[in-house]
Amino acid sequence: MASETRGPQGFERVIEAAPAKVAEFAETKTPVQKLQYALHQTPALVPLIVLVASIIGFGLLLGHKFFSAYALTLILQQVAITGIVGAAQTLVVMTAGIELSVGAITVLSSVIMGQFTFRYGIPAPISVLCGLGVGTFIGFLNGTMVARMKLPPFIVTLGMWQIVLAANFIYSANETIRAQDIEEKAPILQFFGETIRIGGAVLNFGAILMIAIVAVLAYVLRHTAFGRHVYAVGDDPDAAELAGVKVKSILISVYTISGLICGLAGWALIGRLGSVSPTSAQLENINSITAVVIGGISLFGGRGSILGMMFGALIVGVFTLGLRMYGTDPQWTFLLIGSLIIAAVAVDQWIRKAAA
Amino acid sequence: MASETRGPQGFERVIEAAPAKVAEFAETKTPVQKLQYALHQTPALVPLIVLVASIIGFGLLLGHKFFSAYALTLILQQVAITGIVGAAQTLVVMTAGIELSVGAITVLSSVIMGQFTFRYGIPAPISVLCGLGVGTFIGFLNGTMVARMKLPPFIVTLGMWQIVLAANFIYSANETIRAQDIEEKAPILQFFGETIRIGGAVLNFGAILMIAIVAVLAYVLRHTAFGRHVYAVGDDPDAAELAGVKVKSILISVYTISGLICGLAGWALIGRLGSVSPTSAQLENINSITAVVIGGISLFGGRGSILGMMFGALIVGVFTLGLRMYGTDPQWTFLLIGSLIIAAVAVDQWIRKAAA
Amino acid sequence: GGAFAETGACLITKTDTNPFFVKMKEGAQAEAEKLGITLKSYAGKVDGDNEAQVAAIETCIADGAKGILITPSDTKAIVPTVQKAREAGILVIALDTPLDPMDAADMTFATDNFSAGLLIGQWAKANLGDAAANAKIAMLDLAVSQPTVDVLRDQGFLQGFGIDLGDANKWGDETDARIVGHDVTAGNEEGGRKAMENLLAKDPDINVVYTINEPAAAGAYEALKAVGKDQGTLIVSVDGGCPGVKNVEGGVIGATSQQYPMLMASKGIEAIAAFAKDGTKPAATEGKTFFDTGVQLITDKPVEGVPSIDSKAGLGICWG
Amino acid sequence: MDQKGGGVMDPILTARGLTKRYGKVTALDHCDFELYPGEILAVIGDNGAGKSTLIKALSGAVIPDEGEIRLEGQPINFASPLDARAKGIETVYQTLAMSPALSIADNMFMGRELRRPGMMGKLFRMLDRPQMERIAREKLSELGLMTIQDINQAVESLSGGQRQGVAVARAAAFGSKVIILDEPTAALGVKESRRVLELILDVKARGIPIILISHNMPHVFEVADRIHIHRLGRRLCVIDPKQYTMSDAVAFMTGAKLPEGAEAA
Amino acid sequence: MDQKGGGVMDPILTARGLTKRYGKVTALDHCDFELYPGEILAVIGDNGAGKSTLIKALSGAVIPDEGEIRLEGQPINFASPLDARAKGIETVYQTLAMSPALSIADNMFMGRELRRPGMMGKLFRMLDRPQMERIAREKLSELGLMTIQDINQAVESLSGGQRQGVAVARAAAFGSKVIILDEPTAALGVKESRRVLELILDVKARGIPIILISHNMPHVFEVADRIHIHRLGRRLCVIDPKQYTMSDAVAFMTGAKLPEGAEAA
Ligand SMILES: Nc1ncnc2c1ncn2[C@@H]1O[C@H](COP(=O)(O)OP(=O)(O)OP(=O)(O)O)[C@@H](O)[C@H]1O
Ligand SMILES: Nc1ncnc2c1ncn2[C@@H]1O[C@H](COP(=O)(O)OP(=O)(O)OP(=O)(O)O)[C@@H](O)[C@H]1O
Ligand SMILES: O[C@@H]1[C@@H](O)[C@H](O)OC[C@H]1O
Ligand SMILES: [Mg+2]
Ligand SMILES: [Mg+2]
Repeated sequence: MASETRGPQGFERVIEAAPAKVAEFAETKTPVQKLQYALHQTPALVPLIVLVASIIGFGLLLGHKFFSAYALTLILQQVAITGIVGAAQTLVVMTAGIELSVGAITVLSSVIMGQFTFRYGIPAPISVLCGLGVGTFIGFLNGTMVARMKLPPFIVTLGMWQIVLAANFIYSANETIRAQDIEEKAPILQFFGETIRIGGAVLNFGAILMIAIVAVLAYVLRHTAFGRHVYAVGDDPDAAELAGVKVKSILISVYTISGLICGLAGWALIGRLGSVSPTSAQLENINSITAVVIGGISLFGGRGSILGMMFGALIVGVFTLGLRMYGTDPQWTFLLIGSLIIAAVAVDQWIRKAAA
Repeated sequence: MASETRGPQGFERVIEAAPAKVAEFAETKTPVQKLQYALHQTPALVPLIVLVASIIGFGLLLGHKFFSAYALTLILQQVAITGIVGAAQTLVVMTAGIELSVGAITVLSSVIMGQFTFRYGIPAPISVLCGLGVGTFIGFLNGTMVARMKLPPFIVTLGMWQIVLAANFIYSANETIRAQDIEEKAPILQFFGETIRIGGAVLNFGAILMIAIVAVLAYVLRHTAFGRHVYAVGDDPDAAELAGVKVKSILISVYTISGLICGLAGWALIGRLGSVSPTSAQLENINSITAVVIGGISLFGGRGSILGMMFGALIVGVFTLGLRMYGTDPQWTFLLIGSLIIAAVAVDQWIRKAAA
Repeated sequence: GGAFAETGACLITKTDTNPFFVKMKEGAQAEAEKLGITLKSYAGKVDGDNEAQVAAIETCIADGAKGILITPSDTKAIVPTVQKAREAGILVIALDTPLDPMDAADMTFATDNFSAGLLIGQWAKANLGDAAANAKIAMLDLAVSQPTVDVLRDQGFLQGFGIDLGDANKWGDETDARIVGHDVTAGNEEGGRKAMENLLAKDPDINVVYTINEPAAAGAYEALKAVGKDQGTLIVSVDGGCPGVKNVEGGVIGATSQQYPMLMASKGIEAIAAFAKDGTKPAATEGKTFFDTGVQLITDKPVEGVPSIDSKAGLGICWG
Repeated sequence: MDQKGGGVMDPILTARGLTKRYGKVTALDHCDFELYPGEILAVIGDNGAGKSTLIKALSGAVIPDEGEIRLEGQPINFASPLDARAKGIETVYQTLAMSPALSIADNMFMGRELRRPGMMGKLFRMLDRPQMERIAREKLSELGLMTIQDINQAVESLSGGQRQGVAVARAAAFGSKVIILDEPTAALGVKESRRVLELILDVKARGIPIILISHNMPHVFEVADRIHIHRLGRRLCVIDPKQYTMSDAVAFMTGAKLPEGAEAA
Repeated sequence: MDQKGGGVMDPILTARGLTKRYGKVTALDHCDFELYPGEILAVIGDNGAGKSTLIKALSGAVIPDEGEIRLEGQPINFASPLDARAKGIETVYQTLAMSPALSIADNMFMGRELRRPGMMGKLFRMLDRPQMERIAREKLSELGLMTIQDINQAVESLSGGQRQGVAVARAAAFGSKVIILDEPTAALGVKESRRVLELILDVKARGIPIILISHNMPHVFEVADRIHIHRLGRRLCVIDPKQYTMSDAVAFMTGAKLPEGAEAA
């Protein structure tokens, strides 16, 4: 059996002579191509461009009023809660999940901070910790159901949304705690409402908190193993599992951290409102998802950057304030924001395509 | 070069003698396994079981009041709109999309039917056609953006939701058209409010419309090429494209048909309310998604059956009516419905896993 | 349930997240317990959620209730369903918001939301005196869907302030230059703050703020405070809830129109009890087509020609 | 080197100057191509040489940036694989292109489902499932894949090799003008591979030309009439397997040796 | 047939009576298995015979319904592939198990990333990217995959063969006790396949035993010390490639011939 000799078959031997480099192609690098490459490598660049363009646009339309330090920092203040909740949302979306209960967790946490302090007389700092703890725990529950029971995130958090919101109303008896009472007895609850003024610019601690959370998560996602694992889980959980990622514990951590961030958002919410109001933050799930998507993060997971989310939130903020300053009727504003959402994503898609 | 003779290599020749059947395994079929197989083959069976169980449960709890022909047909009436909108939602979800504008399309269609008749004096049947046409057209717009511009369905329909809802408020000037006026001048608008009474049972045309739409779509999805293509697109659009499915035109058709169904839901809504109310149907997007998911349809597309959606809607209907009749406080009802959503999916998952 | 026929009643509110309705429910619950009536409560999920109210009425019919108390979300659209309930022999009473037509219900126990707005409008005008001619007004409304309370209060306020209403059935079509703009608040602190910020960015000289309710007013105040305009800006509101009255006391809100939801509710339950006993139906206030539970202006800065009580008195009776 | 495997006949499928770039990578670089009637043309080349991209361009799955494709002398512009299929070009992609959740029969007939005869089919567009299942079963048996236990089984529950078998059976059953196979035996066992080779020869006997991409030299040399050697995104040369050895072919495709003469394309 | 490829040594990895059912299908049917220190064990069998399921059970990716696995004599219960990896068992799955959107370097170091030295690494857990990229490049060059243009390229932009190369390089770089390769050359070109075979021999020379699943008989017979023939979900027999021909092996695995003697497992 001549054909059954062991060792390389005849035709396999000639490759020794082959050049080491095989399929390499000519590479040209025009400036346009460099830009395209940059857009590819830095997914947050596209929403940043849209953001800058819309600021310039409204600046031209509305003049110095809009282009003032005051108006621009006002936008930061207005998007702070959405931006913080959006950070929580981003983590979950990265894993190809979705978090519909973020708003509910946020408001329940703030209610707990307030009620614990005022109803039970617990020292405010401890109440804050309790509020953060409850947020974290709800996130943990979500994560457990998603990771261990393998229930779809949409449905887990849809159910949790209703549960937490109802619990919030039942527990708070829909009672608002007044800003004046808080100011007097537990000012620490309003900590994130403090502001720093630099000229006309008014930066509040809530906005700083948003920027800090985004910065930390951007670092974690990009530069730590945990971050890489989050991307891998979102990309293809089966592959990630086989490649040695602890998919379940990553998922649970992600939902848990996102619960904690929502708790922080609840705290910042008290700063923003002055008071503790159980009807707040109800639309933050939709707002945060909008920010995430305008920010270029794929709802299918594994792609995008958290900076994009922040720019996404700011884009909506710029448009809302810009349109209101322009004097657009609220109903029309609502309509235009709807169009903006679609347009922003269309532009994003278009730039990416042009860059592909 | 002995090893380079053409023709089968030596070792390849022996297979001629191999038996034709290769890797076949012993098959055992206990009754349990048969049930498991049935559950696998008929995804709607699981929600059906949950539905029957919950009817029996509330029947035992509430006695004849709940277990009456009247109450049971009342549930059908109450879920009719959600069921119809859910059918539209199902189609979209099958393609791995999501339709957040269904409720807005529904209410705008009904407003158009009413306003065209009463504001412009257009004959009611033509106004109905106009309403259906507008619904269909909005669906078509959604589909075009999803299929041609490749924008994510979540964001397209999120934007469209706001646009259509705002347009609805602006156009209707928030005016309700009264039932008495409609009854007098354009009774056809209330067509789906007609009822058939058989003993205590009250079946209205709206419920019959829901059943008819679900039946037709169940047939189409299961027994026509279009239906198979919808599944294929949801399963893996790239593979479907390569396998020769016109992915874009399937997507556009799906969103367009779902727009048409929402238009029908708008018509049925007038029947249900008697009047045309621009603030109705706002929660139908969440309701329909809830029905779809409790019905066992995967939000990742390509899996599930539309019958499941109908059972899902009925499950929510049974719980809502049952809890209300039991006298549960509204917030507790929301809380319990939230838990139900999670529980239903957990049971579904558990049965599927046991059956795997 | 008991062995003999017990009296069942339903309370259907627009939502059960608004403190106003929470109080209304408390009032109804307390009265029902007193009179031995079984009360079941229902609510829409959002203001304007008509279908939930339709489903609630259907449930009450199926449940064999004797009477229904309802604050209609859509005053016209709910009418045919109310009709069905009345045909089934159920007493239907509208609370807080009349049906359209008003006689679609057996009786209405309500405040007049338009006059609630009117009072604060008149007060604001009188308080400003001559400056009213150059006032800069921010209108913080409820929602883009413009439910009836939203329109009635807004237009009542403008009327009271002496501004031409245009179409009285909607807000936003007025042309008076004193109005800086309208924005929506969802009736809570969050919306109030953001709407206020938006309008301030448009015109920082705003000195009069109308708000749909007191939570929105509290939010607006925070926005004003943030830019150091909390002094010297008039905020007016509607509701008269205890936190709201405290805010009048604390100078956050200049004046608010107080309503009495608990009174509406307890009166409603009494009427159902009477109806169940011998079929008597409640009667309207003298000279009106409905039972007016009244509205009073609460302010610590009373003005000539507009009757008011002070915050102390208001706190004693907040929400009836 | 003998270019005209089909003698004096005109090529059925030709391409000139096909170019396709992906960002920084040029997957096809002014590539030429010819397929003659009735022949089996093998395409061989290193990993990443651009073979899959070439056949995707020919089958409408990728739209080339530059270049021209002709089918039977007519210039064509496929916008999608469906266009190519409508013209009788059937392709087994390297990724297989199956819908995992659908059954084997559904997948085989995807896009060309059979309808019931009579009213049910015409008016209600009802699928003829029994018929489709029968044919699917038949085609798989021909391939020796009878062992698939249930024709209604979802494709996702098949082993890698079984899936590949289904894809090949689908192409063989429907290709009328050209059949393109991108590594059809990569995941197949010894026996199953042989069956596919036999099937390829059967198809050829039916007069249908085949493009076969494969890394398996013995198989290529066994069935191919001509061998297109692909290197660095373009056709390096076309050789006649009867005149060249496997070693020559491998030497050309890896760059160990340069082909001489006019044939270098 | 010679069972003890490793002479008198004890097997490093053994399995007894492994069974795994998927619904109606029994993928593993009381399967036995042994791997000896330092050997290359090939596993061959028809498509769907259950080879991949077997190695998934050995590497923790699938939890068997029944049966026992021992590593160096100790019974083990892997709950996940991570457990197996922690014990030094490294696997290249047939599906490759890559995260498409992540870079080559990210994928190679998935689950065992390197951290910066000093504070940045300890406290801030910062990844040492330059180091990971350097090593990844090195490992790929060894495999002749230097042609990958950009080590930060996303894996999804690689050709099928390039991807497989990355997966093999990952396993070879990290396996310390056992390396399992499920059809590692299926999508590879002639040259790339040779490189993988050389790599396998290198690894063996380092004393690490290898399980190799392949449908390529010449390759199997070239490198294997023993051949485990899998049929109908279980081990049919184990043969010594020096004493049997490829034809024998193929005849056994396809059922054309029955192995005789005590070795039939
Ligand atoms: N969608 C894509 N995006 C980016 N690059 C791509 C894409 N498809 C292919 N490429 C690149 O184009 C080149 C050619 O790829 P192609 O798949 O055609 O190679 P091939 O010859 O089929 O290789 P193999 O034998 O491994 O299948 C490779 O360098 C690959 O990385
Ligand atoms: N996840 C699963 N669900 C259902 N059936 C499965 C699953 N995985 C494998 N099987 C079945 O188990 C049997 C063995 O599959 P396996 O992948 O182990 O075969 P294999 O020997 O590796 O085949 P190949 O050579 O084609 O890769 C096949 O019949 C397959 O259909
Ligand atoms: O009258 C009610 C009002 O007081 C509350 O604040 O909002 C809803 C209204 O119906
Ligand atoms: Mg290829
Ligand atoms: Mg396998």
